[in-house]
Amino acid sequence: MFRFLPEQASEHAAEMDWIHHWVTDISVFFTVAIVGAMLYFAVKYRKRGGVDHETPRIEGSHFLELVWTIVPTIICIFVAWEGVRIFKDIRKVPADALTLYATGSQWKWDFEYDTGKKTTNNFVLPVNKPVKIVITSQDVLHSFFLPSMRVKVDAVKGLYNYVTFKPIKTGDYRLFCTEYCGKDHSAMLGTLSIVSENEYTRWVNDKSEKQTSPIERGKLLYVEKACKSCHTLDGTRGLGPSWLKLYGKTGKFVDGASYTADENYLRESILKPNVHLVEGYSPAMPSFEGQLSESDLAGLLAYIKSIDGTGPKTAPAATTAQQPAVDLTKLSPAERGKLIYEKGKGAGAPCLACHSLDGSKLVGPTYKGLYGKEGKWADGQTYTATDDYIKESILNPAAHVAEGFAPAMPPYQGILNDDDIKDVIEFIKTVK
Amino acid sequence: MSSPTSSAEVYQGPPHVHHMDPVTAYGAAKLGMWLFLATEILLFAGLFVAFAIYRWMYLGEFHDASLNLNWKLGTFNTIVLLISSYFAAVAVDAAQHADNKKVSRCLMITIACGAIFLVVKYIEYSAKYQHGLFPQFGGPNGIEFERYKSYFGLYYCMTGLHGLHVILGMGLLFWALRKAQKNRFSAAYYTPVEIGALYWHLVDLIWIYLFPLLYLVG
Amino acid sequence: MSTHTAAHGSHEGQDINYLNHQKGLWSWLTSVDHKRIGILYLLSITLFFILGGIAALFMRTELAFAGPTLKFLTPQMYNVLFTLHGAVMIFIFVVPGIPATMGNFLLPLMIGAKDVAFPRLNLFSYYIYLAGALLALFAVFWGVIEARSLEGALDTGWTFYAPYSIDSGTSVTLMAGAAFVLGFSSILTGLNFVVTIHKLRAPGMTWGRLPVFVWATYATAVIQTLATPVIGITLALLMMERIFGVGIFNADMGGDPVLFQHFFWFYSHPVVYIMVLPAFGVVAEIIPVFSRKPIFGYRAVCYATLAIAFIGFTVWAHHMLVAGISDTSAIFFSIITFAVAIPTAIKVFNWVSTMYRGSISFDTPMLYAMAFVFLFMIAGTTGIYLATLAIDVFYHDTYFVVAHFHYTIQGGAVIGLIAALHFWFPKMSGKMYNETVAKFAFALVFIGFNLTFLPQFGLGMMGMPRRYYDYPIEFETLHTWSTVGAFLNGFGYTFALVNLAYSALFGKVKASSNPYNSLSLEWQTKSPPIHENFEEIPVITEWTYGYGKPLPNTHH
Amino acid sequence: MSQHSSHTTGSTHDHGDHLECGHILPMRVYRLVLGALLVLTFITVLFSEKAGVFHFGNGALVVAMLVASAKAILVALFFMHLKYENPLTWLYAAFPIILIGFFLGGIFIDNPFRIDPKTMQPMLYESKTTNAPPAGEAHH
Repeated sequence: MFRFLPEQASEHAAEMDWIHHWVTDISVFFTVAIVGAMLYFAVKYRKRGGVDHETPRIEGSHFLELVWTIVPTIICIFVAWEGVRIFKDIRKVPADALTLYATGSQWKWDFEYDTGKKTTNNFVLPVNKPVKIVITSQDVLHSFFLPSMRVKVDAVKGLYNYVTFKPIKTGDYRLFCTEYCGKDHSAMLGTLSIVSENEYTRWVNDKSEKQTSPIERGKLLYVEKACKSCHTLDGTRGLGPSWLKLYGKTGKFVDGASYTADENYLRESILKPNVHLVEGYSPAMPSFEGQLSESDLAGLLAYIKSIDGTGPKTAPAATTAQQPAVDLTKLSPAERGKLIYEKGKGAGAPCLACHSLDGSKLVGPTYKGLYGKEGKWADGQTYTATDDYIKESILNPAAHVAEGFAPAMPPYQGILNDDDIKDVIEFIKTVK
Repeated sequence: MSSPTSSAEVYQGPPHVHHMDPVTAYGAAKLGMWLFLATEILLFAGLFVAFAIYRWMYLGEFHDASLNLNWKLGTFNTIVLLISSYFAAVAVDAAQHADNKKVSRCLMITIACGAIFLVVKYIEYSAKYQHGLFPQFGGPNGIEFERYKSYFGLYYCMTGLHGLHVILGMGLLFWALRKAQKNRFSAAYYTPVEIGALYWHLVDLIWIYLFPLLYLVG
Repeated sequence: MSTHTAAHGSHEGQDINYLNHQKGLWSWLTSVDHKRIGILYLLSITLFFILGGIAALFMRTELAFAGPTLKFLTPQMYNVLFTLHGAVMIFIFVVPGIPATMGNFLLPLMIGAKDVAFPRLNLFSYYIYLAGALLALFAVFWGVIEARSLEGALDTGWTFYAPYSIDSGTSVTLMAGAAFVLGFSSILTGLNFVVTIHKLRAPGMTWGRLPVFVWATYATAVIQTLATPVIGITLALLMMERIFGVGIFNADMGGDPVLFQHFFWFYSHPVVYIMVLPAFGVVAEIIPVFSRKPIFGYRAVCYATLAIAFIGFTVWAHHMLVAGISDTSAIFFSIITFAVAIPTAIKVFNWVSTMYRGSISFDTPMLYAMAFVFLFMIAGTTGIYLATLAIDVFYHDTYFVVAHFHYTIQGGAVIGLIAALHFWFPKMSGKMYNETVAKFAFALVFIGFNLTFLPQFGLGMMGMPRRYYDYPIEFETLHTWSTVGAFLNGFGYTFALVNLAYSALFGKVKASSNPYNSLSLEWQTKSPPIHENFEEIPVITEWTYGYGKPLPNTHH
Repeated sequence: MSQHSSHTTGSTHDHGDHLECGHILPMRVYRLVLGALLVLTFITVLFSEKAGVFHFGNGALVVAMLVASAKAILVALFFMHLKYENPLTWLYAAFPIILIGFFLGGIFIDNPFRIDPKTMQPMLYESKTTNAPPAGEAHH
């Protein structure tokens, strides 16, 4: 009864769930038995006709009391024992375990691999290989929780804790922070992607971001973080101000105050975009707080400075450079959709800029459970997210805007062809 | 069904003026005081436990840190407190013999000892202050302070809290002293002296442990 | 004979009782009468119960749907809300809860004393409590004023975990001070009760004859006296940490943040028993009266109470099983924790078997008592999950804990308090409440409560972490249900309280001195009792639970 | 139950503590105790690491605590008359000590048994460990 636990994606999950389900069944049994007895007595011995009937002065029964002292004791000992036994298994670190370091800080998880590969919030592990994650914190308490892996431990400043497990299924799994850590505690989410051995090796050895100069790095981020979907480089007005000659430019905020686009201003508008809004723009930009490291920021600033009209005016070729060298035809439609979602296509920004997979609300609606979902448009009409609906909102998003969202999405008319859109829809269907 | 009979019989004894007779009142007051002492001990328990575990963790730092303390002053203060405690006990004895004069004499000495203790403590604190071994109001603290881990944090919390209790104890004894000067105490009634003395002995007890921990073994 | 006593009470001096023997607000604020002090506590905690409840409803509304639900409510404000909900409900409402209200009112009546051992100290501890509560409110206002927004009030969670509580810019120092003061009041009350029970029992009121509620209050009082100082020093150190940076919990100075949790839970686990043991006592008083049967296994129940209180001191770190403590201690504390389950189980079995072959009437107090048994079964069994090391690794800090905790504290302490209020209402006010409204309110509370927290077990199983302002979409349905339940629950409490308040003030139906034909001592005096409780100190010759037709082979 | 009637409280005979009254000791006792306390203080200083003449290294702690406890017991038994108190007072005098025992025990099975996951060896609480930068950077 009550089997709600998330899928068992680690080796020890099954064992752990076994004791969990055992306790569930025994608990249900006793609750039903005792409450049942209570209700039975209540009905059978109820006072009839407002007159008390004679009751025996039973003061107790040593036998019964012995029974219900001993039986729970035996059950408790068994459960405690099993709990400890399984806990010990969970904590045992295999010799061949792959080690990585996770550092919590308000409000993000930084990961570092033996290869020196660094990532934030989203990290990747090979399937069927035991792993040990050494966890600490830079500031307050955090807690590292991978529900599907059945592991959790607090991240404590000045102290190193660890979790160890062996993933047995590929796929994307949630990472939560479960120890309250301040304002954005509930936004301190991440994703663990379990992938095949070679995919992992390719990923973990790809240190592209380490060798690049700040400007190149900024260039990459401009695409990866999808700045390009809102900020043009040629001065044309996107959803946000163009970056052309942006640095050092002066202007007005909506509140009338004037600003100069110096480093601090840019830094703030990347991390806390909606604190000061530039006149004539809607507060559509998501905060990048926690998603960009210091060097990332430096790179972006350097890149923005470099857009002084002398450099390349179109989006850098980085986009295509990012495309993985795989034969698209070999991939399933959903996989191709995933690629478009992640990398974008041609001049089109990747969808991930505005649409999350984990249900969190970005600029646009999340893809999680989107397909077939019913909702309201800003104009009050209701819709169902069918193929046609999704296709329309990709090609001509302005037509109908879902309630609670800004009309921020650029049209993909002429960027994605029908096949691409089918792929994307296939991909969306897989995100449940 | 049976009928309630608990209050059936009626108490025949003397009518009650207070809600307790003197004997019960005395016992109650003393039990209450012992319970209160128990809470005081547990209040300090936290500090002792913290000291224990951090001393285990940072033996070196704690040892070096304790070298900054003047063990001579510490010993002097210990002796002062022991003597004060002695006179507190004698005061109770005097009260039991209804000798109010002697009670007030003893209590005065006890309070005086308490005052001496505080003065010495002040001297020690100011010496630490000279060496920058004090926490910064609103932090961050000086290197000197932080070098010894939480030793000086604990030192100030423990001795500070103890000092606070010395002051409270002096107040309590002063209250008893006033009563003694008004010849309130007799073999039948001397609760305030006894209560005050009990509290003062606790202050002494705690110092008995603080002294070696902080000054001698570190 | 009881009828005689009752009649006796109801005729002469009907109009002179503790409520009206002195008139005017001042006579109330300065009264050292344990009954009046109990009422003062009752009014104060009710006020804060309402405040905490409102905070909870705002939280539930925000959580009703994924994404920001209330436009004005920022994540930081949400953090403040759940912190205030916790701090107010725990420190200002539940901990004084039953002991300070029902305990104060009933203890001397039940043991046949004129008052508690130290009446003036009793009044003093009420004013300390009031000071602490006001200081807490001031802390909130101060934070709000400083930050020009609700975001500035306390945001650490009621647990004050370091290092966040050291860094937080909100009014932590003041709030810690408030909790410290409140703790002091708790200590003095507990101390007072322990001495009262030892020294002031009426002639013949042996330990073997005491009502279970007195045993429970005794155990509670011991915990209040001996556990509270530890939270005192913990909060004091936290304040020192914030003011002077003494570095005891500060990792930068080699302090160990986990040690703070040890300190905190060394008090805050026993405190759970401060909340729930008196409720056990209440249930053990109500079930026998409405079943016309003695409490089953009196001794077992009493000793189980003491056992729980004692073991409660030794299990604190099961709140920290994944907090980074050594595996050794995690294993140790997990195993010890199961020791609490056994006496608790004994109690439940005894309550239920008390009803066997009884003559059961379903007055509102009995309904609450039976609800208590059901809710506490769930609370207890889910406690087993959390005590089991391997399972706790998954459940720690998820909604499962939130639900378990609320089944224990709301389903236990609060339902117990409401049951007690209804049960002893005639004694306290001398009136009867409106039974129909009371039953309706009960239904709302019961349904609402379960609808609120059963879904949260589901959320916990799905891995929903606690203290989240927003959550991924898959958790939405259960959250919505939970919110609906919360509002039902709120309405239920409103009905119950309004009903009692109205009946107390404007009720027409006078209560006889012993409307339920109870045997325990407080019912043998007038309703409401006179200032001195009893005309003469009673002499006890019988066990409190001598209900039913004696069997040939009964002891006592 | 009539024999109870002469008492205002039932407590005194219910759990066998004799009738409450003060305990008068001869002055000599107090003087002796004070003497003993001063001697013990002298001893503990003698055995201490920095002031003392005998050195045991870590044994000093043990000696110091033993002596302190001896002093504490003297104060409690005679100055505080615990020796002549009823079992109840003994209980509430002992309870906090027991609790401190639990408290210390609970914490000393934690920190000393923690292991450093980087080495899987017992955790070393050196300044460098505790002030070390988070694993991420510390690691290379």
